[in-house]
Parts: sequence; structure tokens; C-alpha cells
Amino acid sequence: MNAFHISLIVAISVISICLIMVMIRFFKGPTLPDRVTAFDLFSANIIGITAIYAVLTDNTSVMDVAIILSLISFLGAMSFAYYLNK
Amino acid sequence: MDEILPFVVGILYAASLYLMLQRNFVKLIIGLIMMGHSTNLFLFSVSRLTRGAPALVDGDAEKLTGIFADPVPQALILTAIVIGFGIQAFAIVLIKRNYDVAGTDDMDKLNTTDKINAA
Amino acid sequence: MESWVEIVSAIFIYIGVIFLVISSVGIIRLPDFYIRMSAITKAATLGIGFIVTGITIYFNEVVIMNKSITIILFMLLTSPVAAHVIARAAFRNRVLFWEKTIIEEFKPYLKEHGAMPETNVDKADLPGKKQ
Amino acid sequence: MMGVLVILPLLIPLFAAIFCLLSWKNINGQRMIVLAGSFLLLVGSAFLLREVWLHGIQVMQIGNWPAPFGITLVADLLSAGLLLTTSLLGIFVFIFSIPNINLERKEYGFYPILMFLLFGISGALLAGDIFNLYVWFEVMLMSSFVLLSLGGTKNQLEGSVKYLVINFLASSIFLAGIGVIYGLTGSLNMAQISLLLPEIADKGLVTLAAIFFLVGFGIKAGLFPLFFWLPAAYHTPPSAITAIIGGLLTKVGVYVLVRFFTLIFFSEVPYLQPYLFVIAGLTMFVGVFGAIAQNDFRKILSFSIISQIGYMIMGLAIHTPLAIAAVVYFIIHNMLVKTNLFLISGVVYAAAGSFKLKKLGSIYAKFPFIAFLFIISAFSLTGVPPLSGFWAKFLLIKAAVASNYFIIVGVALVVSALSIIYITKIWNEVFWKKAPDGEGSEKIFYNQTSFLRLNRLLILPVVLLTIIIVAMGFYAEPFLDFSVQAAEQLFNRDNYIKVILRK
Amino acid sequence: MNTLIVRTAIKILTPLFLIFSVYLLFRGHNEPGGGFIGGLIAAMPLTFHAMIYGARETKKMFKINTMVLIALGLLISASSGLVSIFEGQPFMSSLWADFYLPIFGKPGTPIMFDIGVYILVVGIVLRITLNLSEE
Amino acid sequence: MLLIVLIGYICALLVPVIAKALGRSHGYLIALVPLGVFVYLSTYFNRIVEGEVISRQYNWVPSLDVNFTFQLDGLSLFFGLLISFFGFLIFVYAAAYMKGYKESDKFFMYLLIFMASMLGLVMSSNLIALFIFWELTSFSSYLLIGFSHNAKTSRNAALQAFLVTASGGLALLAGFIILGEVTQTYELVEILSIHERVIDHPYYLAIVILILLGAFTKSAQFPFHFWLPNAMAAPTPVSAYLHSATMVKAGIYLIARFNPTLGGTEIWQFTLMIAGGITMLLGAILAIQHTDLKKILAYTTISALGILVLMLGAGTSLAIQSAMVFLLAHALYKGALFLITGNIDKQTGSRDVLELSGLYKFMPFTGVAAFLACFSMAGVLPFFGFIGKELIYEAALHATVQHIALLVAVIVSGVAFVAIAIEIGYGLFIQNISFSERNYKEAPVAMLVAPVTLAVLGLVFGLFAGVLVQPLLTQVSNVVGNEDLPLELHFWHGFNLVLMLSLLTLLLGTALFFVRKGIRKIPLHLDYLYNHGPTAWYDGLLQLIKRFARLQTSYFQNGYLRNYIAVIVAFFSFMLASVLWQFDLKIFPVANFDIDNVRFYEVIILAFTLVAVFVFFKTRSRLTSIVTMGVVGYAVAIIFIFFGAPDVAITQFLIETLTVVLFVLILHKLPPLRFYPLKSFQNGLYIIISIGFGLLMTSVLLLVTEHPMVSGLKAYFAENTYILGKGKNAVNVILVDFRALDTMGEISVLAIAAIGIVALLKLKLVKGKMK
Amino acid sequence: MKTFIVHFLLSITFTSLFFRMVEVPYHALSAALTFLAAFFVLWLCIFFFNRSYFKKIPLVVSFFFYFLKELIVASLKVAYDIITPIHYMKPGVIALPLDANTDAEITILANLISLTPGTLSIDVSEDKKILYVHAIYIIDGDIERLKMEIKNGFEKKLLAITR
Repeated sequence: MNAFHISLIVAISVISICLIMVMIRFFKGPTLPDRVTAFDLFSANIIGITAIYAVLTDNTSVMDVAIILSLISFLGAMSFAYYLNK
Repeated sequence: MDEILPFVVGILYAASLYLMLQRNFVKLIIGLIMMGHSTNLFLFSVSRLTRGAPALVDGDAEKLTGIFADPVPQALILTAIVIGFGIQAFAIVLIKRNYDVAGTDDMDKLNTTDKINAA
Repeated sequence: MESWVEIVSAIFIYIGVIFLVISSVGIIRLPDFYIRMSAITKAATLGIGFIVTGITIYFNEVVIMNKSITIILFMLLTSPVAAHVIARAAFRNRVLFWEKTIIEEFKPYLKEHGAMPETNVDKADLPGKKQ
Repeated sequence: MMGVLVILPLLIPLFAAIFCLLSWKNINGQRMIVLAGSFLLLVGSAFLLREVWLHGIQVMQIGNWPAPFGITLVADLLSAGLLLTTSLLGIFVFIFSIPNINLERKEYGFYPILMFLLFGISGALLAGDIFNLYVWFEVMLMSSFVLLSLGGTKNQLEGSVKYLVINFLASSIFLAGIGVIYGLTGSLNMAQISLLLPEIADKGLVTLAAIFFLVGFGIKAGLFPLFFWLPAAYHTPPSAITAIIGGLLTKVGVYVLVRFFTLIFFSEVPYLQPYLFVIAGLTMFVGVFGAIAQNDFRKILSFSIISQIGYMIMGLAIHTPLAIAAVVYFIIHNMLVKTNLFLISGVVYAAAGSFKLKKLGSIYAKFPFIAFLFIISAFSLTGVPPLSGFWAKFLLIKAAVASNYFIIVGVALVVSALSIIYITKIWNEVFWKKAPDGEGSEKIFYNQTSFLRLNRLLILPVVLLTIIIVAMGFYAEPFLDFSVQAAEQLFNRDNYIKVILRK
Repeated sequence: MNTLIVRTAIKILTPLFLIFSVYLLFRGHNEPGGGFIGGLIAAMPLTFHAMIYGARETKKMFKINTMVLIALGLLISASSGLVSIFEGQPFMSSLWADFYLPIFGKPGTPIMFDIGVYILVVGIVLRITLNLSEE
Repeated sequence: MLLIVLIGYICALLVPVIAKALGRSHGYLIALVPLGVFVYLSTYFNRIVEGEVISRQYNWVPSLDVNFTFQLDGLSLFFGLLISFFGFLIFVYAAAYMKGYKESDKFFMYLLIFMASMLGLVMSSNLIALFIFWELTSFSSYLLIGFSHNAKTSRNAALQAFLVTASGGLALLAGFIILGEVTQTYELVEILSIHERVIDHPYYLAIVILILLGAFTKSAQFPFHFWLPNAMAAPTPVSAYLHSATMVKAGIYLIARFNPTLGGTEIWQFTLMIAGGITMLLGAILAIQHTDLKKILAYTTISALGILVLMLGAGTSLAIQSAMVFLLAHALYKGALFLITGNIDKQTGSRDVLELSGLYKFMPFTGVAAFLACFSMAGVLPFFGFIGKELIYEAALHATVQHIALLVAVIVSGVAFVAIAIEIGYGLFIQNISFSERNYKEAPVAMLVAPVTLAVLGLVFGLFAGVLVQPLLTQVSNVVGNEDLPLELHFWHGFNLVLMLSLLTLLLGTALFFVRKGIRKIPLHLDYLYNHGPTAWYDGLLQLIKRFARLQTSYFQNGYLRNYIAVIVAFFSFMLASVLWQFDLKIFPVANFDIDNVRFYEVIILAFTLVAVFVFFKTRSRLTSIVTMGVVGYAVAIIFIFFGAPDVAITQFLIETLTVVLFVLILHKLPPLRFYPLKSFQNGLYIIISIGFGLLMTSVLLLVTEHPMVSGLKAYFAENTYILGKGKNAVNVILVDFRALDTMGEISVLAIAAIGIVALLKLKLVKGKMK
Repeated sequence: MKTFIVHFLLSITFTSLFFRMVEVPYHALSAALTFLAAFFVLWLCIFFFNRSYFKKIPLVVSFFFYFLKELIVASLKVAYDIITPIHYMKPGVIALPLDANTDAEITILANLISLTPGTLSIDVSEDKKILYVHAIYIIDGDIERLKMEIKNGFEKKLLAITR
């Protein structure tokens, strides 16, 4: 494990802390769109984690998860918006 | 991680069960879905965890070597997730129809057919 | 650090991470929903863009390059649409603007759609209140 | 074409279902497809049984992968026998459903789902791999969910919710059990597991795994503290659906319990035996009391299913070859009889327009033929000799006495006596009592001949089933012989393992 | 929901999703992906299409008969297993061609099976969501 | 020989056809069946009398040792003749009696089934076959008692009779099975040869009790006597046939049949004597109390059955002989009396002795028959009843134990019989208390044949007992007593103590008749006994069962899904916990907890999951719950990513999104998330159950992962994923190739779900019809 | 524009296939060259039919870099605001009159505006004339200046490409 890997682990940890912050917003609300935004950011962070994890484990296939996540994360927001418009 | 995940699974199980024991339709369904998650995680961690090495054969190699995750439970979980999705989707619609018909989202109101002298 | 590839990619990744951190802090700190919306999600997109670029540099493979381009493309395509949709849904549901917001030009539109928010923040949960 | 017979019971209903889906709008076409399908299934499973009877256990390794690695389909006497029974019931219920299920339900996929149900049951009976078993169970359950809720009346929906939630819970427990087994042995093949489990030093772990399966299948089979979904749901859909679900599903649960506790958890039975006995006794009691309390034709029958399951578990608890033979016979008998009774309830509904005991009556006077059909099945259920139920109970009690379990014999006998109460309750209220005046009377046919002529398809399967039930009682020898052979095969674990693993 | 931006975006995204899903389907044998995932990805934009334009419009536009899709998917999957029976091997034994096709890879019954899964999943998801959004 | 039994069943099936063809008079034709049987059996008479035993075996279920083993010895032939002869008379009688009834074809059908079963019962010597016929008699009697099924009383009576006899039958079955296990055979002959082993066996007591339970319920012995009077709700021919002559005698037959095998021990004797004695006295007392003619006869029947059991219990050869003689005598006069009652009932519409009188004027033939029967019943000199009574007194005198008490008891019942005989013979037919102008008609000829024949036979057998009855009855008592003793029957024994006793009985009986009105008042106080006696027990028990059933059903099946789930999970947890406890498994084996093995980011993701979980409990917004659900799903997916399962993670993401979409599509049709409070006790209970469940699952997980695992599958797939499976993604290769059948099932589930969902959405029937 | 995207995707596909099929060691430079070559071939095909396409390529490239610059600048602005304790922002909603008139143009413009941190397009009016934009930094409340910035920046450059 070299310095690069350690720096990557630090990066993942930092993003995880970001997740906690997102979660705080998620908790606080106060409105539903806020939560949905938090959810959106949440998936963005997950994409980040996944991508870095691919480097960390030297495994490119994990990137596929990130691709698909980037593709579908907006669908959640779309469907919530659909609901809010109803 | 092997030591922590079981506790998470336990908490997920407990939470999902507690949700299922609530009277509200929506909570029941969410409980069901969470129960599915818990079971998948249970299945995943009971067959030992391997960090970060998917069961993919490398570019030129012909066999999987070294450390890699057990593909069997993954395949099982995949199947289980999909089946679970089918059931959950059905459950969601069922609950919705129940709401249409019964006019309430209180599970306790759905006890007429079990009454001995049900109409 | 063994090679310049690792250094460069680490730099890129860290820039990305910093963007993510900024957006995460922003989502807590910024005063109202619309501001958060305009400020944050885009920063996240940018952050991911940087991270992915860093990864591409590290792996230096065409497959990864393809994947990275795909990710960036998808993010660019989807995230503004999502932001737009949520924002639109939000004001339609009378999520309120920050008190300092200038909404003079928007008022006629809001009136037209029957969604005229007051300027102070209401803490109520929306859907619950609606019914 | 080695062992192609083994896969036929899966392929026939599957393709029938697919063709039904393809001719979605064409109900008549679907009917012909299902007719052909269920007939072929019957023939196929009959041939399979013959093959198994003559040449021993039949195995098919799906995908040509060697045994513990791929999926194995196994047909031994028990599964082949139950398969034949299932296909028999399938074709009868299909015939019954032609007039019984209304057109709207057919337009929304009754036929293909019936086929899918048979597909799932066939799979569950043939599976030689625990995860595969899970999949088949889900196919079966999903079809039964759909069948139960098909039509969307209030009662159906209410019953379906309970049925679905509790069965989902059961599936979760079952799946977790599969995880435990895989975590202990690293295998999914039943034969392989049966070989590996005894090598585990810590018996407690194996017993834990056994509990998962006991409870998981206990819910599906309807054991004592786990049965609640059954009476809540079974009386809500149309009779044909109740008949096929009520007749088959719980028995498949019992089948799996038998399979697991003879093949895999063989050595855990001594530990579980007291629990099993308590469960069996309480299941019988609760079932029979539930049946006595109810005032609805089909609810009584639903509870009586539970009571009968208690007997089967009792046989499982005794766990001698004779007792297992009794269980095998009991399962087959119960499948036929219970289905027939539910079908008869449908016939009565067609004749008198209700399932409520209060609103029924005079069937005996107006339709003596229906009464005759009922009484044979009903008293077969309670075990009046020499009908089939008697042999089942006789074998069970004999097995229990031979192993000196007298308390459970007492319980079984008392429950048998109590079961007379609920059967005569139906008989008294539905058949003997004078029909009350008032509502529902416009549906009553006043003439038996005209009723029979108009409802030939309703009566035909009931008559055929009754004939089989009577034959099973009067000509019991081959059936009993079959049960004994099947039980011996179940206890001959080494042979099973040898055939599958080719060791 | 029914705004110009979303409508245009979904028009652009739908073919993108579809292409991507087919790509996922065919490379599933070697890398993460496969029929199920591909099918879901393919069904997603159509679902949103239906949510925005209405189910009727979507059905007309893409000429979808979900029941046929489901049946076809099942039929293809099941038939892929049948092939080997006619070859005298157990059900679902895999048979492979001895040549490669570009992009597609080596054709064989497992691929056929996966294609069946793909079609079926598209059919199922659409059947559920189209009917739901019609409500 | 099988044919004798089977012909009844076959004809029973043909009855509806015959009835259709012949119309109303089909009963006479059917009566030929018992006649034929009678004639056929008579052909064996000579051989049997000479002591021959004829047996035939027809294999039925040889693997279980259940076969139709028919054995014709003295006892069987005696009963067989009795059954077929009575059957013939009853059929003839019933053919006339049932003319007015709508469902008379069913009646004959059931009666034939009954007769055939009875024949089978007395001829089987295989225990299980015997039991089968035994239950069939109960079953057919159920149908016969409930014949007038529109009346609630008759339905209840039928149920009562069936419940009591069938329960007894089940006890009998248990007894037989235990006996079979002890002796390893079900063949009576073989059991007889090793009966010492049975008697010495520890299970002997159980066997005796169970078999006697069967016999007592069938023969209406105390405390199971109560069903018999209620069973009088049946049409009179049924009462005459089943409840006086044949079915109730089945218990006696059983005791007699098993006397050689099981008898001779004190348990056997005392049980029989005590039960028989009580029954006898009780029957006698209750018979006097009643005024309904059929009830009176029923109670005297009970009493007579008591005498028979008592005598069989006494066990001496004399007692056995007396029992057999009395059995025949009783059958003759009681059958006749029942039929006479039927005539009276049919012609006058009443059965109350207080309302009826002077009937001789209107129905002379019936009257004659009644006189003859009553003489026989009272035990007046040349009648056959007298011989029976004589023998009983003598047997009582010479009993080995307690003969004084026995004698007194027997005399008491004898006195009651005399009184009742006078009541019927004199009170009904001669005594003329004219209430109003009445005009009754004599019964039709067909209805006279049977009672007159029976009554006359009572006289003829008395007069020519030595010639007509003695040979067969000798054989009978030899079979029962299992020894060769000559039986000599004369109606005149000379003046001895027994004759004195007979006279005394007659006198006392006459006296009783005159004070009967007073006595009838006394037993009113016996009502207390009656109300709290076995009848009340039965009613109470039935009520209790029903009430308990309702209670427990509404307790368990209470309609609340959450309770169901709670009970199920609690049971599961209990089972797991008991295993953990019994095998002494360490619940949390955290000894080798390796902190280095835990990554910070993983912990955060997990913590994240838990936070999301708790949002569920806090939130009141449905959409928030859904979003939270999505968060949990995504977090789970990340765990999948971390541990090398990208396929699973992708699927999880997609499914999660799709679930959210589904939710959203229907969510706006659901109301806002209301919070329905639970009782705090329940809530606490649920929390405990949930936590316990979670803990147990955790500990199972920890325990299992402690255990070393070697997966053969993993290694195999590692080898062959690419080489044989032609794919590099092992998971996908497993899904589409190695375990493709799973996937096949999985997609079927999805297809079914899709169909079902659409059906749910679109198809909305109301009570099975389209609205 | 559409053609450009299609060509772009096709070239990428080709590049990846090229490296997968042909056993050439991958290098970023060779990949770029392959890509350019593929693009060039495609462009040659179209060159003879549509000349404006050729002219637009520099426009596209410059637009891309302009956008990147805007993106980063705005991001930094927002980042600075987030990190420092005081909010300097002055948010408001502006109604941007549109010159773009096809659906695609409006969508792309709106998305580009949304993509830039600090601005967010909320809605388009029914008659497709006005785009409502939520902006964080309206300096001194001067709405018109911001409008002009957007119109002269994004819209103008975009329309230059599409028309």
C-alpha cells in the first residue's frame, strides 16, 4: 500500500464525511424538495466513492456501477418531481 | 467489517420487523422492502466477505485466481433481489387497491374476513 | 509517489473531492432551497468530472476513458434536467424563497400558476400540509 | 435423451403458459392450450412415475453441469407421486374452472397463471438444490398471490395482503436459512449438503439451520403458531382457485419438510422431536377447533387443512419409515380430498348461491347426488373407513404405537373425533337443514337433473375425483405399497446421494 | 412535469438509454451487466416517457405490446434451453457457435437466454409502469 | 363368503335404480336381499352346529396385514342369522312403513349398507376389517337416525349417536392397533392362540380399556347410554333394527368375541360387571319414569344390554350361556315391541302411554303380537323370555363373585321389565280410559307380518327351545366361553329357587305397575341426576368445545396482521433461542475482533444506513419515507460494491430506483402518512420482539461466520467460468449458464407479477361480478 | 450540432473498438490520434455535402472552453461563499427573454445555464419567449446586466453554432 492508496482512502473517507453532512440536511428537511436535493447529492457522492474505489482496488469493473448510477440518479429526482406536481 | 456487518443486519432486521408491525399500509410495505434488504445482506455476509475483488476473469487469464469474492452468493442475491422486487411491486399495488376498496390505510381495519361471523 | 501519473491523478481526484466537500458543506450552510439547488448539484457534477478525469489518467486505458466520458456525458445531460425539475416542482409546491431574494420579475408567473410564496421560511412538511 | 422425462413436468406448463400469453386476447385458444398442457403434464408425470418405479431415482443435471455445481432435478418416488397427483388435480381444477371462473378473470390471465402455478409446484417437487427450491417456491407463491387476488373483491384483497406479507416473511426466513446452509457447507445441492452436514462438529449450528427451514416451511405448510395467513386468505377467491391453492400449496410445504428432515437434517430430528410433537398436537387442535368455530363452508375447510397438516407433522416427528409412509399417503389423500371438498363447495355455491352455512340448506333433499359426492369426501377426510382418510390415520397411529408415542396417538384420536363435529356441522347445515327463505334463493335450481345438465363441467371433475378417492380407499394396497416404497427410498439416503453425485 | 425542457431532454435521453442498455446486455457475459440490468435500463426512459407524455402516447410511439414482449422474452429464454434437448443433452446445456461476431461476441444459447431475459424485463417493467401511469 | 357382505353394498348402490324402476313398492323387492342372505347362512347351520369353523381369507391390503378374513363359527352364524332374519322382517315392515316418505330409496340404501356392515362385522376375524365394518355401522346409523333431517332434534340425535359411537370406535381402533403391535398380527385366530402373552403384557390394561370403550359406546353402557334414547328420533324400523336387535348388540358381540382372548382377568370382569350393573339399574329406573313408548323401550333396551354385559362379565360358562339366550329372547320381544310401537305411532299419531288406551279394539292383530311380546318380556312361563330370565337368575346365583348383589340387581331390573310389559300389554291395549271418540285402523298386513312373526317366535322358541335354539346356542356359548360345555334349554326346570324368584319378580312387577303413577312422580326428583348426568356432560362438553373453539379461534385468528407477524416471529425467535441455549452456543463470539479489518468509510456507510432507518420512525411524511428507503437501498448497494459484487450493486440501484418510481406512481393516491397509535403495552411487546429477532439474526450470522467454510462451488466456478462457461463475469455466467434454471424461475416470477399487477389495477369485480 | 454529436460518439466507439480488436498497446496519444482520425474521416464524408459544419468546429471548441471557464469561475465563486462565514450572495429570479426558438435550443440553453453554478433555470414560459432563471449573484441588484451577460455569453455562442 503506497502513499497513493492512502491518499485515496483519505479521499473516500472525506466523501463519506460529506455523506454525513448530506444526511444532516436530509434529516433537517425542512421541505421535501430539500430532501430530494439531498438525495441527489447523496447519489453524486456515491458515484464519487465508487469511482475512487475503482482506483483503490485497481478494478475497472466498479466503474460500471458509477456509469449506471450517473444515468439513473436523476430518475429518482424526476419521479419525486412527478409526485410533487401531482 | 465481518464483525460489524452482522450487527447492521440485525438492526435492519429489527427495524424492518418493527415497521411491519405498524398499522400503516405504507410502513408495512417499507418494512417488507427493508426485510428484503436485510435478507440479502444476511445472505451476502453469511457466505464470507471479500473486499473489493469481483469475480471477473482478468483480460487474458483463463481462470480466476488469487483473492476474489464468491460469485455464488452474488448470483443468489441477484435472483433474490429480482424475485423480491416482483413481490414488492405486487405488494405495493395490492396495498393501493386495498386502500381504494377499504378507504383506509389502517391495517387494523382489514380484519373483517377473519371474523367468525363475517358478512 | 512513484510516478507523475499517480501525482497528477491524485491532484485531479482531490480537486474533485474538494468540490464534493464544498457542495456538501453548502447544502448545510446555504439559506434556502433554490440557492442550494443552484449552487450545489452543479458543484457535485464538476467534482465527479474531476475525479473521473483523475481516474482516467491513472489507468491510462481506453476502456476507462470510454467509461469516464460516459459518466461525464451522462452527468452533463441529466443533472441540469433534474435540477430544473426539482426547482420547478418546489415553487409549484410553494417552497419559499429566501427573504433577500428578488422575485419581482417572477411574481406574475407565480401568480399565474397559483403558487405565490411568502418570503419567510415555512418549516412545514409539504405534502402533509397540502392535504 | 437421458432423463428428459424429468424436465417435462417443468417444460409443459411453462410452454403452455407462454403460449397462453401469446394468445392473450383469445380465451378459447388459451383454454385449448391449457387443456392440452395439463393433459400432457398428466401423461408426462405418469410416465415419470413409471420410470421412477421401474428404474429408481431419475436425475437430470440442468445444463449438463456435474452435480454439486449445477442445478439438479431429481425425481424420486415421493416427488413423482406428488407430481402425478398435482397434475391430476391440475386438469380437474382446470375443467372445473371453465364454468366456475368468470370471463373477466380469464381475460386477465387466469389460465396462464394456473399453468405457472403448476410450473412452480412441479419445480418445487423436482428441485434437488435448495436455492432452486426457493425459486420454485416463489414462482408458486407469486402465482398463488395473483390467483388469490384475481378479481380484486374486497375480501380477496384483504386476504391477499395477509397471505402475501406472511409468506414473504417465510420466504425471507427460508432464504436466510439457505444462507446459513451455504455458509456452513459451501454447497447448495441437497445431496452434497446431506453429505457435508454430518461432518460439522458443532451440532448446534446445524440445528440452527434446521430451525430456519422448519419455520420457513412451517409457515408455508401452516403449522400451529404460523398458520394465520391460511384461513385468512383461502376462503376469499372463487372455488376453483381455492381448490387448487388449498389442495396443493400447504402440502408442498409439508413435502419439503419431509424432504429436508429425511435427507438433510436427518440427525437433527431427535433434538427437534419434542418440539415437533408439540407443534403437531397443537396444530391439530387449533385447526380442528378453528373449524368447529367457523360458520362458512370454505373457512371450515381451510381450518381443517391446518388440522390435517398436524397429522402430517406428527408423522414427520415420529420419523420412522412407516410414519413417513403414512405422511406420504396422507399428503396424497389430503391433496385429493381437500381439493374435492373445495370443488364441492363451489358446486354448492353454483346451486345455492352462498358459502355461508346460515344461508344454505336443503341440498340433500334437492341435490342428493351432490350430497353423495360430498359425504364421501367429507367422511374420507375424517377417516371413516374404508375411505382413504382411514388408511392415512391408521398408518400414522400404527407408526406412533410402534414407536410408543402414546400421547400423540391420544391427541390424534381426540382430534379425529372432534373433526366429526365440523364435518357434520357442514353436513347438517348445508345438506340436511331446510333452506332458509329469502335472499339468494333466486339462484337455486329446483331440479337436480337440470342443474346437473347445465353444470356438467362442474360436476365432472368432482365425480372423477370422488372415484379416485374411493378407489384409494377400497383399493388401497397399491397406494400404500407406493407410500411404503417412497418412504423407504427417502430413508435410503446413501442411494440418493450416490445417484446424484455419481459417487 | 410536462415542461419543454424535460420533454426535450427525455427525447434525447431515450435513445441514449436504449443504446446503452443493448451495450450492457451484450457485454454482460464478460463484465458487469447482462440481460436483467440491460432490460431495466431500457425500460427506465420509456417509463419516464410515459410519465411525461402519457402511456397511450408512449405505446403508440414505440409500438409496444407489453404482453407480446413478456411472452416473447419467456419464449426465447425457454427455447434457448430446448435447443440442447434436441441435441440430446440435458435441458439448458450451453451450446456455442465456433465463430465470433463483432461487438456481439460469441453467439451461444446463454446469450440467447440473456436476450430473452432482456426482452422480458423490458416488457414487465413497461407493463407495470404504463398501466400504473394510466391510472 | 365375501359375497354375503358385498351383496348388501352392491344392492345398496342399486337401490336408487330399483326405486326409480319400481316406484313405491321397491322395498319388498329389496327385502329379498336379507332373505337370501338368511337362507344362504342357514345352509351352513348344520356344519356349524357340529362345531365346524369355516373361514375364508380374501386379500385386501396384505402389506399391512389387513384382509377380509371371514370366519363363520357359532357366534358369527348366530348373529348373522339374527341380522339377516331381522333384516328381512324389518325390510318388509319398512316397505309399508316408509311409503309416505319422500326419500325412502335412501332409507333402504342406508339400511342395506347397515345390514351388510353388520354382517361383515360379525363375520370378520381380522381386527382392522372388523373395525372398518364397525365404523360403517356407526356411519350408516348416523344417516338413518338423521333420516328426518329437517328436524333439528333428529339432526342433533344423529350427531350425538355418531359422535359417541365413532369416538368409541376410535378408541377401539387404538386398542386394536396396540393389540396388533403386541401380537404382531391382526388375525383374531392367531391372537387367540397367544392370548396369554397379551394378558401378561404391560399394555394389557390399555388394550382392555380401549376395546371396552368401543364396546360400551356402541352398546350404550353407562356412562355412554344417553345417545340411545335420543336416537329414537329415527324412524321406527330403524329403532327396531338398529337400536334393539342388532347394532347395539355389536358391542355385546365384541365383548363376547374378545372374551376368550382378553377375558378371565379381574380387570375384565369387574369393568364389565360394574358398567353392566349400573347400566342395567339405570335403564330400569329411567324406563319406568318415561311415558314415551319409544323412550321406555329404549331404556329397557339399555337395561337389557346392561344385563348382557353383566352376565358376560360374570364370566362363568353358565352366565355366558344365559347371556346368549337372553340376547336372543330380548331381540325377539324388543324388536316386536318396537315395531308395534311403530304401528301404534303410525295409526294413532301418538306414542305417549298416558294418552293411549284400549287399542285392542281397533288393532287386534297388533294387540295379539303385543301380548305375546309382553309375556316374553315379562318372562311368563312358556315364553322364551322366561327361559332367558331363568338362566340369568341361575347364573347370578352361581356367580363366583358378589352373587347376592348380582341377584338383587338382576331381580330389580326384572321387576321393572314386568311392570313395563304390563304397562304396554295391558295399559295400552286393554285398559280403556276413553278420552274422546277415537277411530283407529289396524295397520296394513305388511306391517303386521314382522311383529307377529317375532312375537310368535318368542313363544315357539320357548316351547321348543331344546330343538330349535339349543344346538346353535351351545356352539355360541362354547365360542364365547372357549370351552365345550353342553347347554340345555327347557322351560320347565321344576320347582326350585329360580322359579320362586321368577314368580317373585312377576308379583313385584305387577305391584309396581299399579303404583307406577306414584313412582313416576318420584323419578321427577331424579331429574337432577338426569340433568347432571351423562347427557348433561355430553351437552356441556359439546357446548364447551364450541365455546372454546370460538374463543381460541377469535383469539388466534383475530384478523390483525401485525399480531400474526408478531406471533410468527416470536415463535421463530423462541426456537432459535432455545437452540442457542441448549447447545450452549456463544451468542456474540467477538473474541477475535480485528479492528484493523474495519475501514472508516465502511463504518460511515453503515452508520448512514442506521441513521436512515431511524428516520423511518421519526417521519410523518410518506415521501420522506420513500426517499429514506431509497437511501437505505443505495447504502446497501454500496456495501455490495465494497465487497466485490458490482453486478449485485447495479441491480440493487436499478431496482431501488424502480421501486421508488412505482411508489411515486401510486403514492399520490394514498393518503398522507397517518400515525396510528398502538397500545403502549403492545408497542413495547413489538419492540422487544423486533429487537430480539434482530439480535438472534446477528448472533446466527456471527456464529456461522465463525465456522470455517470451504466452498467447492467457488473453486469450481473459478476454474470453469471462462473455460466452460465462455464468459469472464462469473456472476453472469452462473446466472445464465450454471444456474440458468434459477433465472428461468425468476423471470417467470416477474412475468406473473406483471400480469397480476395489471389484473389488480384493471379488474375490479364486486362480489364476483363486474360492477 | 446533431451531426457533430453523432460523429463524436461514433468516433469514440470506433476508437474503443479499435483498441479492443487490434492488438495495439494503448497510449493516450495514440488514442487521441485514432479518435481524431476517425473524426476526420467522418468529417470528410460530410464535408462535401455541408460546408458550414467545417466552420462550426472551432466555434464548438471555443464554446466548450468558454463553458468550462464559466463553470470553474462560478464554482470558485460559490465555493468561496460557502466556505467563508458571511453570505455575499444576492439571489433573485430573472426573466430572460429568449432569442432561441426551437425546443432543442431552448433546452440546451436552459441546461447550460443550470449547469453553471450560481444560476438555475426554473421554467420556460408557455409561449417559449421567456426563460426564468434563478441566480445567486445579482450584483447590486442589477438584473439587466446579468441578463445581458447571459444573452451575450451563452445564448449568442450557442445560436452561432446551431444556426
